[in-house]
Amino acid sequence: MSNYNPAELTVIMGSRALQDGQLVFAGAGLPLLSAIHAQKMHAPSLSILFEVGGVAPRITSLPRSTNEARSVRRSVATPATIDMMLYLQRGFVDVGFLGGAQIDRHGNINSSCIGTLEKPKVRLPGSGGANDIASSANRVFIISYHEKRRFVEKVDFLTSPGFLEGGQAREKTGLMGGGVEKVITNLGILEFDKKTRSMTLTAVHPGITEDEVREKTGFELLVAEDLKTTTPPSDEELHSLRALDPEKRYLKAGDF
Amino acid sequence: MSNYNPAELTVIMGSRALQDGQLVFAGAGLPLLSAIHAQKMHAPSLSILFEVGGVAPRITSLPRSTNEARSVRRSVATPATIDMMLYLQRGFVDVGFLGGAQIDRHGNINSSCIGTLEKPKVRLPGSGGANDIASSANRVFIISYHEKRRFVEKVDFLTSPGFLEGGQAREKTGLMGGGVEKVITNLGILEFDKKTRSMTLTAVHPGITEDEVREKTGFELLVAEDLKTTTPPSDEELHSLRALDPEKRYLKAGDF
Amino acid sequence: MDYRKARQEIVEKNKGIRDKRTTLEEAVGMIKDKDHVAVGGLQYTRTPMGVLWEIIRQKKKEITFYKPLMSFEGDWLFVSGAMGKAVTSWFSGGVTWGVSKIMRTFAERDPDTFEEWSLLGLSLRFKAGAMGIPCIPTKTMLGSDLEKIRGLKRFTCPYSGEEMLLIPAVNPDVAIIHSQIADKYGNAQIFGPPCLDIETAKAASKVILTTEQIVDNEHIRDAPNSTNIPFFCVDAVVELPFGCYPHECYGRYEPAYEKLGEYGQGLLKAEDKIGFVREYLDKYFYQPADFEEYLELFGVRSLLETTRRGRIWPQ
Amino acid sequence: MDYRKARQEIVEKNKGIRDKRTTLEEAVGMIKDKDHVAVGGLQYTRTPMGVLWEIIRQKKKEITFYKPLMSFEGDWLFVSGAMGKAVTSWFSGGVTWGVSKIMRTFAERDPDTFEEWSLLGLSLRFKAGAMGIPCIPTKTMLGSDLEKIRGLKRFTCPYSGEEMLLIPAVNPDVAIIHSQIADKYGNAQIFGPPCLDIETAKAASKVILTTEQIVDNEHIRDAPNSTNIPFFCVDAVVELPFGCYPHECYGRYEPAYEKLGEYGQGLLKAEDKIGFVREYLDKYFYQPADFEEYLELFGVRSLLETTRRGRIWPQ
Repeated sequence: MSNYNPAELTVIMGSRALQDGQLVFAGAGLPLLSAIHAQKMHAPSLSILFEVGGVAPRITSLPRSTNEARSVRRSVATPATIDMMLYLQRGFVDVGFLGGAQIDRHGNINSSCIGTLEKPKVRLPGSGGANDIASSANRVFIISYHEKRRFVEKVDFLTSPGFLEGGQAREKTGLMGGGVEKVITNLGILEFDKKTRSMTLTAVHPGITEDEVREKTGFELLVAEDLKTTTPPSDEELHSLRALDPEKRYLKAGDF
Repeated sequence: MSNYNPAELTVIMGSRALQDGQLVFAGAGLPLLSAIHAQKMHAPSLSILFEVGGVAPRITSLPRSTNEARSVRRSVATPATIDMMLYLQRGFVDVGFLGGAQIDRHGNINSSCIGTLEKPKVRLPGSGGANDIASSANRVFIISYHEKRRFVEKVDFLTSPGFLEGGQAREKTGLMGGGVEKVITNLGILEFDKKTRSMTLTAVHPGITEDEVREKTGFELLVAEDLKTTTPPSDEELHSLRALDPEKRYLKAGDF
Repeated sequence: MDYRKARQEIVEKNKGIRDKRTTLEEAVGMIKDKDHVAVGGLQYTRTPMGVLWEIIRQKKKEITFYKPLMSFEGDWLFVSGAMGKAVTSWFSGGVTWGVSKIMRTFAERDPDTFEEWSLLGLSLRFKAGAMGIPCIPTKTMLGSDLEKIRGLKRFTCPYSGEEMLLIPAVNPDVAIIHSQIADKYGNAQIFGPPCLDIETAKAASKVILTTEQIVDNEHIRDAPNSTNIPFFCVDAVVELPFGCYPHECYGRYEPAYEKLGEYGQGLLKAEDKIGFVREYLDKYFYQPADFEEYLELFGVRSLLETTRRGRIWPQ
Repeated sequence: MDYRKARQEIVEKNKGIRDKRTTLEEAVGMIKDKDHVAVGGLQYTRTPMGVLWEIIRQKKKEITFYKPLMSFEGDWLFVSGAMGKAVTSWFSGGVTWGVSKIMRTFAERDPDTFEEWSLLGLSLRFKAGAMGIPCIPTKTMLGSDLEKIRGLKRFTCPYSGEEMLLIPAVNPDVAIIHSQIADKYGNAQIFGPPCLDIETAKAASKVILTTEQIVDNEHIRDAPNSTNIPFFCVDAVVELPFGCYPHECYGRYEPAYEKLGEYGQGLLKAEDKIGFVREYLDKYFYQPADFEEYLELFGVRSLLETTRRGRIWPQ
């Protein structure tokens, strides 16, 4: 029995994926916790950006949404939303975190609807800035709870581009952002095959088997030849993380 | 012998052409004096804009250029230069004042060079914002000293568009600003024939003859059938004007 | 609105620096049924709630509302009949209260009632409108289904050979905006992120401005760098303290989370969702005699508490 | 610079929030011969004169300089050999001193040394560069000879059918900017008109920032709305009081008109114009040991007098 829950594990894996000096778009919840955790652990000059208009805010109390005044307190600048989003297009945003209702084998994301848009089974909230991050961030990390209904063969609606149909499709369409670099889940880390751009399991978390991941993935899972096992969260990492969310608003056990 | 000089006369004619409630781009010198004079006489809610980034400044001391800090003192806003210029494109600027080294019969202006640009006889300072004002202001008033070498058949270089080749040429090229409405000189007022868009003398100043204007115009001058004579500056107008430039930096006798 | 018509409306506008103070009722009278109305702020931030409240009370119909991210106010606009279409990048009850069931009811019945753009895509529509150009190139939305459903045109830059999308400008009939301070002429100073308010103010034919506080024009001239929206964009100025309530106004008050929660939780639990919203509208929108009576429903304790949490500057 | 290369330079940039204070000498060392350099301010306003001064001292060659309106500093850049080309909308000695004879000498000999755009046209080049797009549509310059000599492409908007010009983006190698205050990370606050400085800072691969005063980061965070240029755009920060001299810095000091007049009148009278400028360069640029010795040449009386006329805020 591990001394951490899936949410804590995933946040710490997200934190480790970040590097010092980066500019990061991180939405409320697990992505924001990853970014703040990285700042405390190993990336003191990493800065967080919020779509609404916050640059390098001091986050003293976790916001419910990153679009509130509370989230931009003590920023060094409070630009207009469009200027924040244009930093993406210009190449300033090193990392964008995304999640979605459906993610397919090429890292495409659906946050618009289940079913077709003409006859939706469920209309979802929509892109927000997700499409823009997926289009133009220098790299995207998807953070997601790993379940079969979420990891699908093909998204019902392509809200945010991963590698589109795979191969060189993304580059050919003219997109300049780097696309999805990592998918970080509670089961492992998935990356994309250089040639086919298909999602490939490159690491499992301690105690997780390849089969377990396969079972919870809705498409034929590729597995790296040198499949690794991630290093479990250290006590220091866990201690530092739990201090950020003492009320366990986001770091609850169970799914996330 | 009149009790005013050509500069004073021209400024007052410029002032009279302005209406209350307008937004006016007015460069240093005679145009700016016209705009401030109009505010004092009959247009209290008229506002002045400066390219550098000044909205409705309080002009207490005449600036040497409208691009200086002194000219934007006590503005209600100090936008970026591009935002000032985009107000033109969006249709916010009711009047722009222009002058130039050469003005042709269709109101096109040259402020770039005498001779050809490849082999210039005289390289001039260039457009600044003049092309943008001519392209997009809702109407343009040209203020100029009237002399043959300035009012030419065809400009050597078309820096700022009037009615281009005349007729519907301006509209056809896609321009949306209104073009030149009036040319205000020390000799009279010239407007443009609705059909041919050729410069037409519509009024002479008191004591000026049609022939005198013709003689100082370098192209075949059209004259309105109902040629008017302007009302001479009133004492009140002159008194108000002279208070604006007590050192006579711009309101000197002679040319301007 | 047609590009040339949008410009012509600005050309013909009276741009005089004159007193534009009026009542909320008269200001909202400028909005017509079926107008296109851009709403300032973003999600819970600086929503011009007072104007939305009055729009609903005046029983406006079938307005197309534009908002970067839409929250509970979208529910109220839909159910009241004021909103015929929401043009937005995101429409939900809020992060804490999940997907809006009201949005789902409307959009699943008639998908055209929720026109989705990416946030940058929608922002660029206003930017182009504000710049006086009919379209603008971008890389965003390339290759996505959003590109397809919006019917966007591709474009190859003749200088670089780059493949781009063209985003069409939008010029709404009216923009509604709430600022912390403004003078009686409409010179508005926004603190905290200005969201898309500057772009929408310049893109729209008319602007209705509500403000926490009308200040003297000399105060504006003391700090002209802080003026985001100049007077000549603005057509009506209404002083309306707590004008974003129960949403927030940066530096003044935070959202009334408990009150939003009452609505959000109530909606989640209600069997008849539409009926629940109708009752909410009746209590909060139709019954109060004026905006201050509306604020009374939240109560002094809520106003003070949200102010305590939200205030930044000594006031 | 090529569109993709310009983006890639930003992608690869270290965007850490870190101390970037350095000397004027080291900062200017980032600029290479033949670079494209965008100069902040406009005409006499907020010219980053200290950086231009050091560029001339370091004997940089054949740089393409971009400036919205160019004044006497253009003379100095031409005659020193630092400037191979001026890209601007207007190049003169100043309203009071007439057309620059130095510009005439260079541009009449080789017209390519003065590349003329309209002010909005040039502004849009930077705006497009800042937005990360390769070109942008406009109505300005349509039908003029400027359209022709710049070889601009026409474009029909596919949504509106409007005839437009396309302005190509520009992404300079370096932007040089002077602000009233900044912190050591490069968060810059400009007061008075920001001119095109925000656009150029975002469009350029690198930014050298000089500032009247380096302030604590907490002071920036107290008023984040006033930050025009965020730290991640900036690569070097140099505290340089009177860094625009003899030009002006809004709210701090006016231009040293008398000193500009000495140069302007001197040039008008001189028979050997180039020789006159060479002497001026020798005295003001090459001889001084450092920037403070340069300021000594203007003298305390001039610094105090221009401050007295230019200051706005209690300091």
